[in-house]
Amino acid sequence: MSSSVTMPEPASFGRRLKRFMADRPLIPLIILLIILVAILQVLRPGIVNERWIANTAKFAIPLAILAGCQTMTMLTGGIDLSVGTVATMSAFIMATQIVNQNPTVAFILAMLPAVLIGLVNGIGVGVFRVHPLIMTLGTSLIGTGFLQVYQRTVIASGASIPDFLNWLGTGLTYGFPNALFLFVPVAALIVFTLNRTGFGRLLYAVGDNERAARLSGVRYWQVITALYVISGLLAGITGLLYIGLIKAPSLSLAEPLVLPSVAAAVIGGTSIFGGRGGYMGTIVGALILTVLTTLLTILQMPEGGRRILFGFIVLFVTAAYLRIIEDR
Amino acid sequence: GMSSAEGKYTIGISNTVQGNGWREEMICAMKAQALASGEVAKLNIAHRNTDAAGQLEDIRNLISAKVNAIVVNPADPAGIKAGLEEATKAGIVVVAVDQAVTEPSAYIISNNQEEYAYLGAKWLFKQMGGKGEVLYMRGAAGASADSDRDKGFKKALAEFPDVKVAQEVFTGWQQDQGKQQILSFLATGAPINGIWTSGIDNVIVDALVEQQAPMVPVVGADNAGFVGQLNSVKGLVGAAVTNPGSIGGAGVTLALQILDGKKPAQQTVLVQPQLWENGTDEGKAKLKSAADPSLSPEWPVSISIPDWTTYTKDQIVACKGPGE
Amino acid sequence: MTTNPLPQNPLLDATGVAKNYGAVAALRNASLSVLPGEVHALMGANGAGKSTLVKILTGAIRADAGRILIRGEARDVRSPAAARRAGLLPVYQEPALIPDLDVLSNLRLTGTPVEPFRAWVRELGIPNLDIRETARDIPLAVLRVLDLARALAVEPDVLLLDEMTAALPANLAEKVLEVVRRQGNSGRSVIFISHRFVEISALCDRATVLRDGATVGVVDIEPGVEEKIVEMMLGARIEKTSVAAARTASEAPTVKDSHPRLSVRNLQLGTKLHDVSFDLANGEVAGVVALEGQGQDELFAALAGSIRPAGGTIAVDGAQVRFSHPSDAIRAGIAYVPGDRTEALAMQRSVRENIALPFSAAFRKWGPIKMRRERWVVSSAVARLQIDTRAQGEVRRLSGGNQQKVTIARWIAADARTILCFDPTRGIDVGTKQEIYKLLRELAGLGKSALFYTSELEEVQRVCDRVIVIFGGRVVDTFPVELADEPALMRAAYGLPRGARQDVGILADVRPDAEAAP
Amino acid sequence: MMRFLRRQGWVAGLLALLVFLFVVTRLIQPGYGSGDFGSLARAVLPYAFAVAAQTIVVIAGGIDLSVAAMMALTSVTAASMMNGASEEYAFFVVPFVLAMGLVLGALNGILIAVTRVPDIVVTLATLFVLQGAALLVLDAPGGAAAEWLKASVVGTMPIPGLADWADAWVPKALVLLVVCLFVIWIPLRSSRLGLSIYAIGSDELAAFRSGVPVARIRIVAYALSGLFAAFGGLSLTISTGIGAPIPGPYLLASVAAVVLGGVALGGGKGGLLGPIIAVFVLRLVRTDLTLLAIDPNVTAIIEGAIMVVVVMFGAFIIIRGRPAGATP
Ligand SMILES: Nc1ncnc2c1ncn2[C@@H]1O[C@H](COP(=O)(O)OP(=O)(O)OP(=O)(O)O)[C@@H](O)[C@H]1O
Ligand SMILES: Nc1ncnc2c1ncn2[C@@H]1O[C@H](COP(=O)(O)OP(=O)(O)OP(=O)(O)O)[C@@H](O)[C@H]1O
Ligand SMILES: [Mg+2]
Ligand SMILES: [Mg+2]
Repeated sequence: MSSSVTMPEPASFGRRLKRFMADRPLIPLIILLIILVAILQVLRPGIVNERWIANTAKFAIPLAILAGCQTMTMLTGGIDLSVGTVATMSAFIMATQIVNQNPTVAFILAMLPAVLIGLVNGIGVGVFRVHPLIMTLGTSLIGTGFLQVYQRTVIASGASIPDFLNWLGTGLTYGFPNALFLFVPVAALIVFTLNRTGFGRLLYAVGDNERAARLSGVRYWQVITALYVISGLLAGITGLLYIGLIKAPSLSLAEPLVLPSVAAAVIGGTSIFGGRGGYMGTIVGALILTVLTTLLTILQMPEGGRRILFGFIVLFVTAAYLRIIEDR
Repeated sequence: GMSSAEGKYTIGISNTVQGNGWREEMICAMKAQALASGEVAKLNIAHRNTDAAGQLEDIRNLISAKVNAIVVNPADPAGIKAGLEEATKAGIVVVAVDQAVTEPSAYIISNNQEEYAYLGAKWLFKQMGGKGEVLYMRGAAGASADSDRDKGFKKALAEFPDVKVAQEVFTGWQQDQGKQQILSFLATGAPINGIWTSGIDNVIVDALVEQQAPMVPVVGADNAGFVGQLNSVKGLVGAAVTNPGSIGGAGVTLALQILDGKKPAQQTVLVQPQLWENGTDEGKAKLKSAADPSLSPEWPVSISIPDWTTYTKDQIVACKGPGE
Repeated sequence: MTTNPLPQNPLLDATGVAKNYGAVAALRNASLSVLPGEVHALMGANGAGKSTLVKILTGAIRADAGRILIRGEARDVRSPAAARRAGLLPVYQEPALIPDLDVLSNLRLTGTPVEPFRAWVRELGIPNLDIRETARDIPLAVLRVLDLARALAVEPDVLLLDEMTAALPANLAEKVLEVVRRQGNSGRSVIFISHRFVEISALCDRATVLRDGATVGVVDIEPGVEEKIVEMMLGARIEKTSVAAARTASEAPTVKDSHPRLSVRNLQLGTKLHDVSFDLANGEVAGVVALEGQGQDELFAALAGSIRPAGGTIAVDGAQVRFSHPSDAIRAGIAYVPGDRTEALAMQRSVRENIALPFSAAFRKWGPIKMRRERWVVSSAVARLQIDTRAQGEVRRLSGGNQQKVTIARWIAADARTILCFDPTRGIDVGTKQEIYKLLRELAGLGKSALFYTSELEEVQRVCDRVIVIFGGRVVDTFPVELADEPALMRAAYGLPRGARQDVGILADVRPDAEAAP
Repeated sequence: MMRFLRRQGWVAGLLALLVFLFVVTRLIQPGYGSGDFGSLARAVLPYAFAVAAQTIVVIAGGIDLSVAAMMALTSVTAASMMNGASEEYAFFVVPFVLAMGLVLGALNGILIAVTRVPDIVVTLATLFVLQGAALLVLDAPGGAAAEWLKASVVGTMPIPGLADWADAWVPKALVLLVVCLFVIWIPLRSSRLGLSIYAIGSDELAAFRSGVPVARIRIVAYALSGLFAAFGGLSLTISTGIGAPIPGPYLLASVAAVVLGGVALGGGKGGLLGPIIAVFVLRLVRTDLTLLAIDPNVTAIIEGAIMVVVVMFGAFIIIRGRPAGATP
């Protein structure tokens, strides 16, 4: 406190700008994305072309859907670390079952573990109140174990990627990745759910103050169980999309996406403590991370240096973003 | 213990990477060989993702379990020395597969990683006409197999002064990372004349095809997916360097030989890699015969090693050990 | 004070204090000057900025502008720790003990001497505190007292009490007033925030009145000054309504149904409730009167479906019900407004979402929301309770009183037939209180019913039709409001039979088993 | 007594479980003796330090995702410094590496305090940074450890006045663990600093208002976490004789053991003893699975299930044991 009496000065241009951005948190994120793309273009002139954009989208989409699982669970103060395992399981089961099953049956078999793990997560978190970090970590371990046991029964029959998933994962239509046919409806659905449906409301309310939600008649376990089942389903679908993109079923296919999916949601402004955030930011967050990965791949430097840079950039981006949206 | 009284052995296995096709094949080869030999009563397998300290724990647990022999794929050649020494002291036969270990009492039957890289890189640089830009796609940063391969690669590079590394990236031996990296690289439009991979190979060819990029020579491992591509993808010139996961089966065989009193002449047996290229007729024939579309694309096709493994393909694919 | 004509130097002198939260100006131009040995009231309607000023004076938040002098010197109070060193000790509106530490550890944490603390606790009317008890397990009212005792134990020059008495039952509140008065007499200063005029006039020497973040005047407390203060506090907002009139007006249309709305029989719950029975009719507001911790919390929680009773029955409209979750109670048209608003609100969400929350609760309501209808329902509830919606984007930015209104507005919007209000006027300014009384009477006029627990006895007469007195987990008496003057209520609350002639001093130690020893 | 049971019941239960497991182990392998117990103690060492590092920040209301990366960095630093150096040089290396852990840990805390980014995000970023730094120190496993250091965890500790058979059950590794952890922890726990750590984890606002310098205490908590992680890194170097730049499985293990040990992930509750016992339990389970020659893929399922079931059980008894009349 200064010892002279000052009145708060009228809002300067900088303050007004900040407030403008604080009210529209997507804008600073998009600006940041553009800056990253510009840096890329400067480092490798000509890289930002139609093909590159399509490729970036292809990799950002699975990440963005998994980050959608994180966004929704984080809104309730949770987290879903099992998405990597679930996606891997669906992908692996699809690729191995398609060999001697009809596609519908294979699809159902592939989504079964996704729903099941989601259900177990939901019951553990919602009914038994196990911390989501532990619960989803545990189910992901269990899932991995089952997948390995399963794997041994299908070594003989081999694996193949259904044409449809191939088309979805890597195909282009007028230069646009076909994955958008899946992503746009999914994203629209998530955004709509979060903003305009009772269920979305409850996610925010439960994450903000569970007791208050309870006193308003909300049954916590119902919300949480539904949430984790949905999260599992989304992760399962992502797995199918991802196997179409990578085309090599392995037992750790989608594991590397787990930490980035959390990071994408956080960069996108979703609070890890629940109650605050949204999906649009997460989508931009996923794009930022994907571009960043490309940027670091292109840079000529030792791997250690790349990781250090990656860490600092993630920290810087999140910090800068929080500064902007927290108007104080 | 009981089982050796019946002339049967208990063999312990320690492995520290889980969920990767090569290692899964190695484990299956160990089981199949143990079964095929008829000499093993029980396998005691410690198979999980961990580091050298975790492997020490596993080895000591195997010592507590009083196994007759331990076959180990070391997380690090030097890091588990103490555990192996304790095992030898406890009268347990120790065989390291895939990589050497520094413990002198241990037997080693290993793929030669340095040679693996050297062989492929040399072939690649020759294909490139001894000059141009190569994309160097390594394995996991900080893994000892990766640094061994780096030595081999650098050795070949020194022999071809006009070959330049356009870009060096670590795939982490992960398909998705490799694919994203190659796509990013292709998008830069920078010209390359060849690609060397540390076994993340089929996604690279996929990317070239998808992007309709000009085909350049690609070196990979003998993974089923890649071998299939070498036979079928139009315009692809490439070579698969063998890196058999079935070395695990060979390790079991060696351990049983030692237990039966037939010690090998040398402490170390190196399995030399072979190179199958689709540029020559001879190579093509080898690739054709090796190809096995029924295997998972991540599994190496060399599912057996002559003289060292006796199981059938059905046995390794069934992946069942004694008593299962 | 009046006997000393010499102008004294103020101990604490703040001028021109301003604080903005984004677009909301919590304080615009507040000033406050406290003399040594003075008990100084800080008054203002809900949201006037009282708590904000206390937080600034004690370094819990930083002001945007202003000057603060302590003993004539400009001091930069950057943190509560610094304030403590400067001799300023606050008891904030929310409890400040660490919930997971026991009381002793809490004392060690703040470097508070234990023996003086124990002495103060005893003096404040809690004879047998176990200081190894974890703070989380201690009832709110006791926590507030411990907070005060902890502040007193370090003998601060200026004690700042933010609605200290709001959550206290009458007996504890009385002790607090007693102690604060002595504090002033011994030459220390106290800044005292309360919405209860009785306390202000009994205790304070002067009052500073805030309105909309600015100091609008300082007055000496003397008989009859209340009217003036109310005028200053509310500005143009003042509106005098006779609640009593409203009640008599609404009494007429009340129809006596064959079934009572709510009928509780032999309710049993552990050691907390024994054999509780009563009825609540349609169109009735029944007051519950009890000292702290007599089982009223559990009674309300059981009726709201928050906890399951061990025995007894509850019937709604004549049909027996079993609530296993608040949603069951809500489906039966019973809504619960908890005393602690942080229990009821999603603080980071908007006013609208908070009010509309019950609409989405049931599984079949998880689908798309009819936005236009929702907006209409919510805004009419907001208008009805006159909620100040300047900071409606996030409920946590509202002042305490406005938050409390949101918790009630929710059930008005949802059109609940029965409302269980647990001390809803705790920490609410006079204007708002009037509105709430009026609202409850209006609801009763519409045939709805309410169960109303209050810690302020005079409210009983203003709102209730009937009084249910609970003591030691039992209903000890029920009587019509006409007989419920304050002495009668007080006697009843202490478990004394109606009409008994004993003179129960408020300060008398009447713990039920304290005098059991021969 | 009731209060003791309420507060320490979980730890007591864990201890009982541990004893039970020892009995089971003896049944499976009648020859299981003091030597094997020594092996167990050595296996526990790095996990125990990782868990201690995690426990202290979790009590302070945070989480540290960089624990394993910190161990890797300190381990490679120690190993590369001791490589080719004299035995005495290690006397300098040990304090140096510990100080390094302390400083880097404090840096975590400072970043959290300065950027106001949630701890989970900051430590995710520093996870990458520390990993990168470890790769810069050693790009492949290597280095060495002084012989006297290696000897310090091998064998048993002759304790005067104790019979030889009893001595055999006191492995040096256990003594080292107890000394390093509890010499720091016990005085800390009852000090004002320790109370402050509990306070900021329990209710940050209330702590601040009680005059606790919240930012400073948080930095101290992370610094201590860094110190324990450095102990962990050193123990890795000591037991393997090398340093490996790729972090081991200590992050997830530490979080799991913290929760199993009865420390609430929200902060403010629990102690160090529970998590350490939990580590012993988890390691002993591993031993038993190996002794039983269980299919390795099934062990993943079992370990995941134990984690989930124990925590669910804990939640269950808490729900059941809630005294009648308490508002949930
Ligand atoms: N953290 C915050 N963010 C935004 N606005 C705030 C915040 N805290 C307080 N305000 C606003 O500042 C104003 C003053 O609030 P304050 O809590 O000081 O009121 P008060 O006089 O103590 O009211 P009450 O009697 O209801 O407790 C209110 O309009 C409130 O909405
Ligand atoms: N989403 C909403 N937003 C605002 N008000 C709502 C909403 N949903 C319901 N309401 C209000 O709640 C009250 C009852 O709503 P509605 O008619 O939807 O209930 P209902 O389906 O008939 O329920 P029930 O049959 O269980 O009583 C009405 O006052 C209505 O205006
Ligand atoms: Mg206030
Ligand atoms: Mg209807």
